[in-house]
Amino acid sequence: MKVLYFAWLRSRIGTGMEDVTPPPDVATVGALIEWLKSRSPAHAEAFGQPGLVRAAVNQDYAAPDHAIAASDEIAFFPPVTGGMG
Amino acid sequence: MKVLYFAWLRSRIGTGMEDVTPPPDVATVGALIEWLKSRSPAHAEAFGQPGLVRAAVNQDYAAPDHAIAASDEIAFFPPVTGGMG
Amino acid sequence: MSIRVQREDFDPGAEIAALSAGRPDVGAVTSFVGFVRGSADCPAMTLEHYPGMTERQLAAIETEARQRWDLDGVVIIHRYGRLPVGDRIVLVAVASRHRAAAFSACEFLIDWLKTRAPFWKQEDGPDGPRWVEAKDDDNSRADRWNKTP
Amino acid sequence: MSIRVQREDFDPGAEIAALSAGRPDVGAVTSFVGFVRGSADCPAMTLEHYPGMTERQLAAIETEARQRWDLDGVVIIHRYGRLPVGDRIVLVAVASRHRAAAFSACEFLIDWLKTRAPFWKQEDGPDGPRWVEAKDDDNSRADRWNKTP
Repeated sequence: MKVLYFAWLRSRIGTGMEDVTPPPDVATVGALIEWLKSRSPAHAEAFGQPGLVRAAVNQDYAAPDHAIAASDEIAFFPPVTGGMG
Repeated sequence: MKVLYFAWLRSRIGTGMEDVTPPPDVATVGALIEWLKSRSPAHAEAFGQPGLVRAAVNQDYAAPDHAIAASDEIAFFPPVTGGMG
Repeated sequence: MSIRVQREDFDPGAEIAALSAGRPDVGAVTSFVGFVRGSADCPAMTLEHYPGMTERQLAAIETEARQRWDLDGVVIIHRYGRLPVGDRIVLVAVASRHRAAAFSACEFLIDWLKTRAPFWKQEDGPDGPRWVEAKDDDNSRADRWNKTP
Repeated sequence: MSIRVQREDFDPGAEIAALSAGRPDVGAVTSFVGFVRGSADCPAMTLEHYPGMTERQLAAIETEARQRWDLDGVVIIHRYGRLPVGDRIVLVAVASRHRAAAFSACEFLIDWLKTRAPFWKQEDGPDGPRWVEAKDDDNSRADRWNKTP
């Protein structure tokens, strides 16, 4: 499973991408977050405030109860701050 | 008194500008219209439908009861149709 | 000069660039460009205007926009004369710190310009040129700005 | 192609011209250009984005705009990378027969783009670069479009 991090999530975790193989019972975005938090203190800190993290599954926004599969591209990032004016 | 005509008022009256000297009791835009109508059948026809004619005194929009003086520039024209889109 | 009434064409990109050049406080430039729209029997139109009053009314409209919104720059260019289908007619461009003011002011200016600026349009047609009548829709769009929110 | 995500600068005038070129039905082109705004201690910013998702979200937003309004053309260009103060960041330009649709669609697109397109802004500051947080105002502007009128 390909997991991407952007903006300060990337800075805190220390990488923009990792390939992970969570156990089969990790079947939703929310469960994946909980599992990722157990991987390192940096992960735990990055995901420490759930309200500040957004998720996308296969490049579409996804809620915590969104189902995930081994072939998915899953991304975590802060609320967007693009554009100007 | 300088009187200007634009768009189809100009076409119908046959000139874009005329210098006129109405009698002193012609003291408002509305009275000037009535007096101009008496000058020729073309004037009478051009001012035949008062709802279709707008007026400006010294380049600002003016209502029929607006006062006029000999030194004024008074213009008559249809509702504007500029721009696009 | 921010208000121009001219026969010549204009360059929207240059006008937009000029509004923000050397202005680090400008975050947004909105613009409107109006074009001569074609139909089967109208290859061109002619715009007549009232020289002097046009500039005066545009200046008054611009002043009102600057009073209503916090703007960093305004450009209004309106052409007159004979204009073939596809030609640019009018540009309104507004610079501001924030996009909300820039959008509102731009729309306000073009709505007022269409109902207050003394231009009259004559379309070429199969029976020769004919004067175009004012559209109620334009007046109701301009009237929006008079309502208290 | 009407959606571009790129490091390079763009030419608003050329994009506006392309939207109406050879299109006699286009009466109005509205556009929005966003610039990097300066402050005393921030000479530049860096925009990070999510390649792939950005294009996908912009395409979805464009499709929605075309469903809501009768549009003749849409261009969305968004830059990423390091951008000094005064640089153009984003262009949204919309062509339509009539100005009302062109204005509404342009404003809709920029509002959604600011809340849905996956871009993140890092500002240079006296203590090094820092990530900028999302503004509630942007979300409330985008929410306008969800309300039934």
